[in-house]
Amino acid sequence: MPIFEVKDLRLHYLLRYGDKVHAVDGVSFSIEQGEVLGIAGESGCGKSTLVNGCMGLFIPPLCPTSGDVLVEGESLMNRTPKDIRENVLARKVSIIPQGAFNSLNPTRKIKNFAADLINSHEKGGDKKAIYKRLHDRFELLGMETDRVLNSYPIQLTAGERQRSVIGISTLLNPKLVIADEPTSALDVTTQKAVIKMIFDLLERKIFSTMIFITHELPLLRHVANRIGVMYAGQIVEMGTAEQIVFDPRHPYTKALMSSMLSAEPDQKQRKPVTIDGAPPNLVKTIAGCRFADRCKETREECKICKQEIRIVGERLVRCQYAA
Amino acid sequence: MQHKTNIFAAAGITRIFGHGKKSVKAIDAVSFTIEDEEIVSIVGGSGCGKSVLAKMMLGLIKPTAGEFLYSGREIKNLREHWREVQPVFQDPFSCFNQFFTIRSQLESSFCIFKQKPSRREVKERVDGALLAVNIKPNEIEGKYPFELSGGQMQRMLLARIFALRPKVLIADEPTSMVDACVRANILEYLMKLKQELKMTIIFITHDIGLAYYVSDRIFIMHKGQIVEQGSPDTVAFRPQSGHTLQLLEDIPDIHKEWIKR
Amino acid sequence: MLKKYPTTRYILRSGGWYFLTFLVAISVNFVLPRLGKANPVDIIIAKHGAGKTQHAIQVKEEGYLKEFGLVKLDPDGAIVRDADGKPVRSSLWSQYVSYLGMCLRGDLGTSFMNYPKKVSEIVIEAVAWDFALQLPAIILGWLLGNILGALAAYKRGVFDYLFFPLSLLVCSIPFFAFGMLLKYQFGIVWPIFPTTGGYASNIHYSFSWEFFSNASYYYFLPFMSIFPVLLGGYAIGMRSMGIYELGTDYIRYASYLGIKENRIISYVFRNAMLPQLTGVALNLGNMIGGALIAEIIFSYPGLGTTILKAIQGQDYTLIQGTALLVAIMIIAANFTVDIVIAIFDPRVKAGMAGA
Amino acid sequence: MKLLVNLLKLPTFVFSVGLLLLTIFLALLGPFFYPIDVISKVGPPYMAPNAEHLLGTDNLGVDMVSLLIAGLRSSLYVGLFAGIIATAVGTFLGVYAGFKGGWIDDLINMVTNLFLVIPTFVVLILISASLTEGRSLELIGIIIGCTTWTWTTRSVRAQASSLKARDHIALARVNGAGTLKLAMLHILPYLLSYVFMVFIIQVATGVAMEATISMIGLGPFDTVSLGIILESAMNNDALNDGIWWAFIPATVLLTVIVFSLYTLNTSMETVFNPRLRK
Repeated sequence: MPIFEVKDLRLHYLLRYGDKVHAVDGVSFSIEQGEVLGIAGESGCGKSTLVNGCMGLFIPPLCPTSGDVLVEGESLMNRTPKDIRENVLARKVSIIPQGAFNSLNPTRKIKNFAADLINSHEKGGDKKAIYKRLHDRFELLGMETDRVLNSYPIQLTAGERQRSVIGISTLLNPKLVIADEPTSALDVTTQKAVIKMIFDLLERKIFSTMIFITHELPLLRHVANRIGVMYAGQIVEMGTAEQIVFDPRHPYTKALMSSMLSAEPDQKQRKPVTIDGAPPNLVKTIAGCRFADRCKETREECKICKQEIRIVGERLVRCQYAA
Repeated sequence: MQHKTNIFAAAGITRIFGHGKKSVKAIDAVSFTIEDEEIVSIVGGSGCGKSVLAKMMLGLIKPTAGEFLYSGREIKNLREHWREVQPVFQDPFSCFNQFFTIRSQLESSFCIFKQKPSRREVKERVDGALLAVNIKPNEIEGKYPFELSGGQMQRMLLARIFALRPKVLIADEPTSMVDACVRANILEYLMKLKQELKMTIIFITHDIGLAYYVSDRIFIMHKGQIVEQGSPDTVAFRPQSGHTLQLLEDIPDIHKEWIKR
Repeated sequence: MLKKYPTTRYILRSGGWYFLTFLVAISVNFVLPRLGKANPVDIIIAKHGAGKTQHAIQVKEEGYLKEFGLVKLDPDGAIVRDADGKPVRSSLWSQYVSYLGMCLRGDLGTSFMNYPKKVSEIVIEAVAWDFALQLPAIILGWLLGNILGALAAYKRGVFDYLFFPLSLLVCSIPFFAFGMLLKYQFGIVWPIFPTTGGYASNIHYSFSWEFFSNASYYYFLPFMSIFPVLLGGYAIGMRSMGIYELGTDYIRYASYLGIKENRIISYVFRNAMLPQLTGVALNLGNMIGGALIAEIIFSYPGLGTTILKAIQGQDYTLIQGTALLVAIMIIAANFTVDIVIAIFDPRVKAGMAGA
Repeated sequence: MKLLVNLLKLPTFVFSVGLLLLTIFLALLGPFFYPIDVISKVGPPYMAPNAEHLLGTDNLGVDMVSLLIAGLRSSLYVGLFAGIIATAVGTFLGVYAGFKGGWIDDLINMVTNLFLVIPTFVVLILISASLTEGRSLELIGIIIGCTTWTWTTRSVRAQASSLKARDHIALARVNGAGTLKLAMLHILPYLLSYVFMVFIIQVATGVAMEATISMIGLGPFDTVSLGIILESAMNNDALNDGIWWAFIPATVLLTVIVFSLYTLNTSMETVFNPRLRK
């Protein structure tokens, strides 16, 4: 039985005058224990909305239209915010937020902020025991634990704050961790150090299953077992990392892969492909394929008939002409 | 080959911020020369001093030690300097004033010249520049900056350079805030500027892949020092300095082993 | 030595700064009344001098001139006289220096109206009453206002919909107008509370329980005319700060982690409270000004009533004395707020350690 | 333009503008509908309100309604006058300090903090006490304006210095714009909405401060203002004799002005602030 499952999830934002933005429109996937699913896509494709959905956080103006989200078979839909907060958040599903380096309370020491998390989910526990537990966990993060635990966020470097957030988010050994662009603002060297630390936590079984969200496909190649490419609120292609990176089938994934530039001998000759235009406005419902007007291989039918996800070359593709 | 004039010449320049115990050496005894009509990339992690160097080339900050010359002489009069050296900034959204239309801001860029060209010529040059970044002039007619997307805004910054036609362009991380698929466009325009308008371009970035594709020479910077200089192939495939090697290894390249699992 | 204790260094530095402000306050106090052409003593003499013999007036005038330090004195204190016996006026600068000396020694000169009484005596007594009225009103108003403001920011719903316009209305009524309404409603239409004075005339000033119970009976209306307006002001400030804090990344992260609701409210309260503290210090001056006037409605024996009598009686030394006292009260309040911020706000402390 | 449309959708904005316009309408056009006569006595002192004189008479027997309208006019006038001075001085110093930076910024900051600590109220007493001759409305307005600019300077400076770091200033500078052009075209438009909100608060403070000084007898000479009405009500013990029309209408008017200005400010804050901070 998969540890985490999303069944045909539809989410929309309620705007002021009754129109709805269907930010997530029929997303389905399931993750097994110990698997890392990568989600890639341009800015504005609905990644962050999907994150709120996966955590059961349906705070207005975001509301679910239909579909289901299951953690270990237990649905997160239509449950009271209190119930979600006590039983799901940080214990079953936890998040490493985007821009993690300013997500720490500036007026509280790291140890107190972490202790708040523990006290919110577990009864009692004296200060000493909690500090010991924090100390052991922060030892794994490769930092001077005592200095970090006793300092304010303002006294730490961006890298240290990033690691502390990862430490806090995974404190209660959640079943699933969602990392929302955890390294986008860091430079290459720090990025590699943070990813190495995440692998280390995975190996020590602090947490086993992860959804890793970023717009850089090469990073996902090394981090994720399977990758789902999202465009305008839908998954357009879903397959193993090798399939997506080395043998993309959906025109959008192909364009994404070929617009990557890396220091390789034949790079000079291989002109990078560009995608003009911008993602469609999601207020109006779109009949045909949402990528039709930007796609290089677009045909008449693309604009008319609805594109269903189908199996092509052992992976899921949402394009009827994909070979 | 006709003798190339030196656009920038730096001899042992240093820049220190702060004083006493708190001082930080942003640029540490750096020497280099940049000739005419070439694209030079400056690559390095955050905090390596590349943006400080960019500001120095624009004349916004002076070195605390050493000699920094622009075509043979110190940068004295900023207005004159900016007639030949123009920047492109990193964040397209905060680059334009939200209260004026795009076109009026592009046209007001011509105030930098001693005598501003005639209105008709300014309009022509701006229209020509817009076409160069394949945006049809009527697309942005009467439009305000907040009505355009990030990619379009970045192209506006480049259109401004196509219109002004300076001798040197300092592009400070023009691609970092833009999605991957538009990134390649930006690089194309840089190369177009060099080929068609014989412009010298300084391209600042942290992504060595982009630098390899677009530049004639690459400087690798680490903690305020230039640790490696050379053609893209030597820097990418036969690096001498350990830092360059480290930089190359840290990039998640799809073909190479990145982190042992 | 100071490097190790950043907080003490910060407090000393701001202490020095406030002392400088205190000196400027004294100088402003000295310069402003002299802006007008008429010299204060001439006005007084013209007013009190009517109907007395020429000689008596002259003696009195010289007494005042000496009192005011307006005339040159030779070493043994006699007035230096010029050719035709008129006292030689001392230069403005020496007046200023003598005034400065007097203030630093705490001697604010003698009041004109009640002549033999020293200004400092009148003022000290009035300040005692003021502490009793102002301090609790400000502290209670601040605490309750912030709590209600934080709740309004967090709950938003019906509580905020009702509470916000009400507190906006209350805080836009000037103190004394609110005092008038209260006096009229609870003093005259329903005569529950006494409306004038600080205590019943038949009870004399003593520290007995009987005096206190009576005084608190008189105390209620002036207090109620200041307290709600302060509360409304602080609540609005805290509400907008609270709403701002709720939008920050760390609050969103805390809610993602499922941290308890009242713990998150305490985060909002704590982080919004510190800028609120600076807010308090900033407009303390205007608030105390307004509150003093509210005393006049109830002729509560505080500084406000003293100032009114001084102005009506053209009693310059008393006006200067009370104005200086109000300035000192506010400078002291700002200084205490600075210390509290230095101790409680890690961001400031970290900033200091770095500075 | 677009902003105005957003504003008009806000009920609080429409309510506060309506209330404000009502008071201004009453003040400016009052005399056309109701004969204003603040000199001649129309009845015995403190005559109860009757059909002819809706709010009776004051301690001298002058018609209260005309007193109120005249008082409203002068109070608004002083408030506006003080507001303009305080905002103008504050904005100029704020933008100059925020934009120039360096030691000028520290100097202006020091002076502002100094005046901020010394209470406006004390300065007012000292100045008014020494000006025994005609304290005209303009003079009172100037005094209030010159003592309340500190708050504006401090908040405008914070906004201006945060703007200085934005790229569009660097781009404008590289376009060859001089300091004046930079301040006028690139800093001020961003601050305009903020300065207007500060102006509203300053006008409200001006009106309230005028009433406060008049209460202690230092108000404008030989003219009527809401503060003067309240002062005469207090001095003639109108409260004890239950003459409500001597002070309640004046208090209501005073509160309405300040309340409508404060609501206007808060309603605009929801629309303007997030945009400015973007």
